[in-house]
Amino acid sequence: MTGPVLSIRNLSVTYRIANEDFPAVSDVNLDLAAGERIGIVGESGSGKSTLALALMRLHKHPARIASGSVTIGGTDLLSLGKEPLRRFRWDRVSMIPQGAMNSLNPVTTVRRQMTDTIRAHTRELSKRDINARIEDLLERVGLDRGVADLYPHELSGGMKQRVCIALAIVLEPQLIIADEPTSALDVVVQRRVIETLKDVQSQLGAAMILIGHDMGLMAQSVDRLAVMYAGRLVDDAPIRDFFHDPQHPYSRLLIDSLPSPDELKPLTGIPGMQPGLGRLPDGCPFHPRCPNAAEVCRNIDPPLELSGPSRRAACHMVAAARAGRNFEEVTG
Amino acid sequence: MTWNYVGRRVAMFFAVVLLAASANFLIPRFAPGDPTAAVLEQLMSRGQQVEGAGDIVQEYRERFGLDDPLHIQYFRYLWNTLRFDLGQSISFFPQTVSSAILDALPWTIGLLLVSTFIAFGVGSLVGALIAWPGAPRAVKALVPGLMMLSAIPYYLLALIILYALAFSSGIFPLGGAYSSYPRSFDFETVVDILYHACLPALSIVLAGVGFWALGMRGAMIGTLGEDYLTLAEAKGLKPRRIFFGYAVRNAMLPQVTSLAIALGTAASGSVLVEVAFNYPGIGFLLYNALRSSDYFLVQGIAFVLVLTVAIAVLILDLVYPFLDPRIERQ
Amino acid sequence: MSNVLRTLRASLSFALANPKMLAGIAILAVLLLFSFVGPMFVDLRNAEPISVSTNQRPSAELWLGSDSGGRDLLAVMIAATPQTLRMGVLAGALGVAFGVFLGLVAGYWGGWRDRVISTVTDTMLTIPPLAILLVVAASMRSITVEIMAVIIAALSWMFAARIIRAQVLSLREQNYVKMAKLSGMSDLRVVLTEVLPNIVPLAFAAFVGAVSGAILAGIGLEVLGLGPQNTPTLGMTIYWALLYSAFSRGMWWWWLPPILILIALFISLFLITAALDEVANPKLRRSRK
Amino acid sequence: ALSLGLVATSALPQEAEREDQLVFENISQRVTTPENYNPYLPSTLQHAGLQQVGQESLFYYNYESGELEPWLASGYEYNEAFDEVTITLRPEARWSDGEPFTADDVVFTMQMLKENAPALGGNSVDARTWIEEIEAVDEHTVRIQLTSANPRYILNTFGVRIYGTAMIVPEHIWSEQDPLTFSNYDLEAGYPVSTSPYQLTSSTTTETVWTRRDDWWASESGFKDLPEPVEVLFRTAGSEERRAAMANANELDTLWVLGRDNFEQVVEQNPDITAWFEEAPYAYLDPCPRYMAFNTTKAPFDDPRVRWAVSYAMNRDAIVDIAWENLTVPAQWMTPDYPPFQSYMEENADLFEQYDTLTYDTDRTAELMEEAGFEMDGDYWVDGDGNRVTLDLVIRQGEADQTRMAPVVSQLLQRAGFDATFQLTDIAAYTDALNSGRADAWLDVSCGGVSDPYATFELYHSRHAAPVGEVATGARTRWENEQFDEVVNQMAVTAADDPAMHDLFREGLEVWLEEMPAVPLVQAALLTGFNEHYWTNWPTESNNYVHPGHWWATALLLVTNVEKASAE
Amino acid sequence: MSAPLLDIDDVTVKFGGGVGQGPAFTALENFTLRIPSDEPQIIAVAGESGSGKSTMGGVGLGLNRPSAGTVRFQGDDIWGSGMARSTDFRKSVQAIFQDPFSVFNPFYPVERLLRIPLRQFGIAKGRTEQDELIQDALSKVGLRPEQIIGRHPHQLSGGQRQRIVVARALMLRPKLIVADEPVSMIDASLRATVLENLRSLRDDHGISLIYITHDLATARQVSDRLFVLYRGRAVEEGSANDVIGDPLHPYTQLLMNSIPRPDPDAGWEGETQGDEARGTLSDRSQCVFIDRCPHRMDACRRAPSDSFVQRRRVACHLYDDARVAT
Ligand SMILES: Nc1ncnc2c1ncn2[C@@H]1O[C@H](COP(=O)(O)OP(=O)(O)OP(=O)(O)O)[C@@H](O)[C@H]1O
Ligand SMILES: Nc1ncnc2c1ncn2[C@@H]1O[C@H](COP(=O)(O)OP(=O)(O)OP(=O)(O)O)[C@@H](O)[C@H]1O
Ligand SMILES: [Mg+2]
Ligand SMILES: [Mg+2]
Repeated sequence: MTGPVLSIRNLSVTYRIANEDFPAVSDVNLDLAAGERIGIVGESGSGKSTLALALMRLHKHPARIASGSVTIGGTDLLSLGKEPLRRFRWDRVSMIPQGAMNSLNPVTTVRRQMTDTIRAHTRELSKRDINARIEDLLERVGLDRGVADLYPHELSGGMKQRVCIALAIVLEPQLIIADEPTSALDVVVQRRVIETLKDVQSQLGAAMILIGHDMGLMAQSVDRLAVMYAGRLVDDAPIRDFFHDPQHPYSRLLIDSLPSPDELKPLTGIPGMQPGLGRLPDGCPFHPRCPNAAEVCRNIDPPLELSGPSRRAACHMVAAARAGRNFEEVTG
Repeated sequence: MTWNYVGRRVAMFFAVVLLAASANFLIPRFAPGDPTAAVLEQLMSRGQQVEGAGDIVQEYRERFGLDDPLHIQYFRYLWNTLRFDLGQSISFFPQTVSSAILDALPWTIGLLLVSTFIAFGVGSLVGALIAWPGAPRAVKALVPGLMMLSAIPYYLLALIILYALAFSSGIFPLGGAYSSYPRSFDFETVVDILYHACLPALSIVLAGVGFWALGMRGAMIGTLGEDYLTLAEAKGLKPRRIFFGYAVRNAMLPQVTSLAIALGTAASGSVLVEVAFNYPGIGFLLYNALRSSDYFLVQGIAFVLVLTVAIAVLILDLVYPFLDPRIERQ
Repeated sequence: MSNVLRTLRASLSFALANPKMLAGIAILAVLLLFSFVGPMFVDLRNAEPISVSTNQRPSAELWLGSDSGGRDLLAVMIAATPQTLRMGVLAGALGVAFGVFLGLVAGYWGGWRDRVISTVTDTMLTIPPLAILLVVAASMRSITVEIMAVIIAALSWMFAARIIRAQVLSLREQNYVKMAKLSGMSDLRVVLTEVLPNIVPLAFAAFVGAVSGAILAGIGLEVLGLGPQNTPTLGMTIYWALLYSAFSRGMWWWWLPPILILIALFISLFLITAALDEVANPKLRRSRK
Repeated sequence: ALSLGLVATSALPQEAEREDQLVFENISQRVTTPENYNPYLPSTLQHAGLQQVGQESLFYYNYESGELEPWLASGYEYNEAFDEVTITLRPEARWSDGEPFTADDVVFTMQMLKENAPALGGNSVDARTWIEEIEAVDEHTVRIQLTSANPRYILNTFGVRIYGTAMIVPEHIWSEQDPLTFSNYDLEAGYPVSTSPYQLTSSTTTETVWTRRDDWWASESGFKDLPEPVEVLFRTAGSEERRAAMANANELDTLWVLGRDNFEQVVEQNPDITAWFEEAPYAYLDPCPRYMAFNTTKAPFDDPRVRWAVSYAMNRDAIVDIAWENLTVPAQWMTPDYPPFQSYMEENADLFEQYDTLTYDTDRTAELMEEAGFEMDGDYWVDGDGNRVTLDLVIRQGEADQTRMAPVVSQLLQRAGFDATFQLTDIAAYTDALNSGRADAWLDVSCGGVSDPYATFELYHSRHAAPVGEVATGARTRWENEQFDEVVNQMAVTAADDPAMHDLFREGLEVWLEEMPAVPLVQAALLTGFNEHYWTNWPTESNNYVHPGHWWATALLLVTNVEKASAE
Repeated sequence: MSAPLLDIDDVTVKFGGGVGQGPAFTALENFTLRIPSDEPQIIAVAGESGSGKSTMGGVGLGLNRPSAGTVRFQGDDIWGSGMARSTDFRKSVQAIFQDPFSVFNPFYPVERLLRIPLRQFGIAKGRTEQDELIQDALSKVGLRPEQIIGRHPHQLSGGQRQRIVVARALMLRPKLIVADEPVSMIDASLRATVLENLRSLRDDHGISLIYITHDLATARQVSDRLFVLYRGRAVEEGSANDVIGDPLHPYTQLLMNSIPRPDPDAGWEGETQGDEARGTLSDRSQCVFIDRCPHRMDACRRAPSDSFVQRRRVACHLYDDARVAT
């Protein structure tokens, strides 16, 4: 097996507000292998979308990649010039946007938009080839070929989302980034769409990043789950390990707070609020809400470190436990 | 496009026309003064001693049906209007109102429509570029200039242009639509007509460009945040394609709606521009008709103006669904 | 979220921090100062005809020279600027008040009222305003600044009505409006205390826009000789200048100052409207870096 | 319509060279009736060529010589009682279609007018009023039986007394038409058919073109030489700026009124531009002095003292200076300063000393107002009840001189304590305000006599008066005075050259001045010009073969007299 | 027995259908809901987007006027008697809206939301009296008054705002609160806290609650009874625990199967079935679920009437027999 499809090193993205840079993504490291599905969860505002956009260099002013590197399929994304970047996008990495409702150009047909995309990257295909490809793709995502000649507003939310999926795989990319692809859909439709997405992704053998905050959805869809908190990656574990043995205290509380439709259990929340951009406390950003925060947590920001077989966590307590030291030693 | 939609627009069209026609009929009738007396006065002031002026006035009042009760006049007017018989001009008797209007209309349409569309096109493009992050810096430098222009009304601009480009420098003619009435339709005549149309068109275009540019800029800024633009960029489309096919195409929609209203305003603005440039169009005709209190002509012109604008609005409304396929939903 | 950020205070402080607003207000202030302080130095009676010798170029005594009617043009400018503004403000206020009223009724109460008002508004919008203005103005026997304001307002309320209606339609669906109803407030009070304050920035922007629209229409009438003949206004000054062919006689000091003042006025009002638009419509703010 | 026009005119002969074209300025903003050449429809625009080169008159009254020059007619003769007149026509006159011009045409025309009064306008009313009977004595002699004695009938009706005249139309064309709807416009058919040397060849809203007919009867018979211009154009020019520029560019050969400043600048740039006088005041006097009139039935202007007070408030020099740029002089009375009136005015100098219409004296105003029972309250006169004396001058917009006078007059009134304003109104509102009696006061033109004072006097005859609300005519002051009426009645039957006129004049004038129903303001000088670049021998003070009104029917005399400049 | 607190009886709500507006849209159809006076309850109303949940809430609040059917409050027909606008009714029925942002008029300080009803309902006239009540209510929801009073809404966090709304409901002591998706915009971490607050309203203050949501998991945790709406019709109604634990109506079943369980080993059970609904339904004479139902049969061409099975009400022809039996 060759190296990872995606490799993020020390990536930081900042927003410039009133002449000051606020980090929305800090020092993220992540690798992704071909065919792998990773989920990224986190509270609203934790930087998930910012990270996703940065992975395609689609972030807009006032966002700026402050440092780090992103390599996709061996290409260093950040060093690409304008035109190479344009060609690179979608060819290697595509995305399924957060709001499929608004991501299709409302005034042209599905066919036009798909043709557009193909034409922007290859001039060789004939019109007939392109049409055949479009219809084939639509069928692959479970849509009628007739959908090609409809306008976005003539489609239901689920159909639009499927069109977006078809669009995402039109150039058979190595990496697909899906930012909350189903958050606007109801559960019945959501299930169908996610299953379609999983299907086409595994057929292509592409790597996939699925962003969201629905833990149930993640549990059913990904191989690995990463948690973002205040712009950092704080937890990264294979999906079963994550649910059965959450290491980071935030992950633990998150799982505890999930209501289940299948049983009655008391509701428990995570007390406190996520810190706002630029108002990060010293030390571990989670320590004000952490039930077992110690002195060290107040002063030192824990790095994301290996904490088990193929899993990482950013927590002093986890690190201490792994180092075989006990709680007192750390605080002492 | 649903029939319901078409039906509603067409009904609206007739409502506008009927309303306009009625207002048209009533307003001049509340004006003091008697059009026939006015004609006589014109003669008398030229020095003709008219005996029995009252008789002549009466004679003409009868001829034009001005003595009938108001409602009879109203229905007759509506009926005639329906048949596109706008009656006879009093001051240009025996020329009919329709023929007087037909003489003037081509000039106005030529001048106004062309320059409004030029202003619309250029303004929208410039506005779109101003808002477009990838546009050259030089374009952004236009903003203050455009703002100034859009703040200055047509006719003040017309006066300044007239002074600068025609009066003091003599580069352009001082007014009129041609040097000598076109006797044949050859190349020279066409050039002459275009030459005469330059300044009035320039003042309409200049004043309009700023307005359209600013409107388009607002619409573009609204569009820029849309998800489909981000996706278009993500798809690796060429910037030009994103600009025209995605951003401009969508930002244009509200502009097209204002075009309808702008045509109405432009029709009004034309009065002043035409008067300033002595341009033999509808606006100039209206001005003269008002001056000579020619009821029927004033009515006819106002009616034709409203009708033209109403037709333009109707066309825009009917074309709009093709520009914006979402519209049929409402 | 952006909704919440829009308190009046925030708007105001934003507006005042807005360079467009500042520039607009500065120009307006200069013009007003000119017309308020002016009378202390210049005898406004010289704005009447046959007061000074005719056709004088600008000089130490007559800073802006005199016209062919023997008016001191500096005095005319000082007297005319507030008259023109007064007409605009009056017409703008009347038009916007009427437009806001109709917009509120149509937007908040909806139903048949909305259908009637919207239809009439749309209809009126397509009618070429100046054509009607000309007909109406030509039918009036004696035109004063006030009458002109009323005529112009009668033909310009539609713009305000449309904007306000659209805004009210969306405000009506805001939960705080429902909350107010649930708090036992009557519809009228809901409109006055919950809806109205939130359309103030918009109405104000519409008002400033209407003022400049009214001045524009007014000048149009005046230049065609349908203005208030006995009052010195900027438009009438241009009318007289045209009548005496000041252009070809090279009397630039006659026609240029009113045009420049008007342009300054229009630019100032435009800047203020643009700034207010940014307050009322946060989308526009985004483009400013 | 543009394209239609092009098709219709594309078959025309090639345009003449500029040096063969005589370009008149059309004094109207446009050719209002480009498809109507019926001279008797009140709406017809006469001065876009129709009355200048499109027709000929029986006589032309020459202001300079005071003579009635025969043209289509060779002479006329009244009977003793002035109630019958015989006109002899030139036998050689011919219509443009070759038919002879005969007495039958004259009879037909006048009968048509008489029968269709008042629909055919002022001429028809005139015909109905004066013609008892008209007959062709022989092919070239017409006899008209008048309804009552009228020694001025020929001058008034056939002599271009002011502006226009009764034009004879061809019976063989018109007898088959309804004169009320006949447009007399058909270029293919050669309409309008006339006796004149020019044929209409193009007519649009901005320009009419008349082309010379080389078979003109007068040149063939040797009565006149063929005029030199091959084409005569009447072109609308627009704003004063534009007209000045066109004059500079020699695009116009005659010019409508220019402001003095403008005129002087034009002359400076184009020395070929001339006027009647070489020096200021350049202009030839218009026969219609400008005045201010009152509705004399409305208080307080029903009081002659108040009317005189207003007259004393008029600083006529200021009006001359500001509204007329010093091109004219104050008017002592309502007649133009023409030679025939000189003796009348001189003989009555004593009267004018007593009733001084030229004096500006606000003290006299104050005296008279106090005498009339008013007092000063602040800056304004108030009556016994404390009401201000207000005065709303109605002004006809579009007449530049009146529009220019309005602010001056109202300002003068303000300074004298009258709360005066003015309203610029369009012609209909103006006419209506005056005719109906709604107006307090207004500025107007006094177009009366040009060779004797009768027509001026006649304007104030009480038969023109009517109660407010009904239509008044004449000067519309609604002034009534029996003694004055008597004078007018006698003048009507007295020939212009009868010495009795002088006594009648003095008697009437004294009554008039005492009552002052209207306030004379200024003589009217219309600064029109000619361009010698292409055409010379324009009338001037030293070459005064005719007066210079190029928009009048007398302009045919200009056209037949101008000479090509390049020929020199 | 006293009259029910709220009695929504066979109510239908239609929108549009005016002149030139096209056919009317049925947002809620033949809906019946009764809340007893003596026993406070939390009633959940669930269903997909556009199924008529908010419309139903509006009916309960007296904001939406039914096109057919009656709404009685403590026995009085609120529309028939004009009660819908009376202060009495307003005082008794309050709302907590979906998002805690738009309930505050950005123009005013936040405590206005608390002060206005006190004045309008005549609960406290004097300013000091009002202040006392307000401070009391705020501290009940764990807010310190000085953090709140005089602030404008944008100066507060979502959680704080949400709690002010709850405080308002507490302070007014209504008999019924309609909470329209009160937690849909809130993160999982805060969600539990707010729901706990709501539950304590019933337990500690005896206030009944209509809890509108599309989240069946939370509905199960907090509510006593559940209505499942589909295209304006209540397709299933019963004890929340029963309905969610053992759904009867094919739609409810589909819904339950589709919910992704937060457990990687659980898997998504059952078949994915039936495509999503497209467009609006014009023919309401048949079963509204007909186009997606896996058990579609001929009888479904008629609208089903309610069957009563296992202490609940189901509108489905599958249970026609049960109806006969009952
Ligand atoms: N244009 C911007 N200017 C300034 N700050 C921004 C901007 N866009 C996002 N942010 C801030 O950056 C942080 C991360 O935002 P981001 O959209 O990445 O969050 P997210 O995890 O995707 O949230 P959600 O779950 O709501 O989509 C937030 O604090 C947000 O307020
Ligand atoms: N005022 C209205 N006019 C017209 N249609 C309306 C109106 N209010 C609601 N509707 C329609 O009625 C249907 C039900 O709306 P409702 O708001 O009750 O749904 P909901 O179940 O609350 O949905 P959501 O979960 O999206 O809030 C929707 O299709 C909606 O479009
Ligand atoms: Mg996001
Ligand atoms: Mg809802």
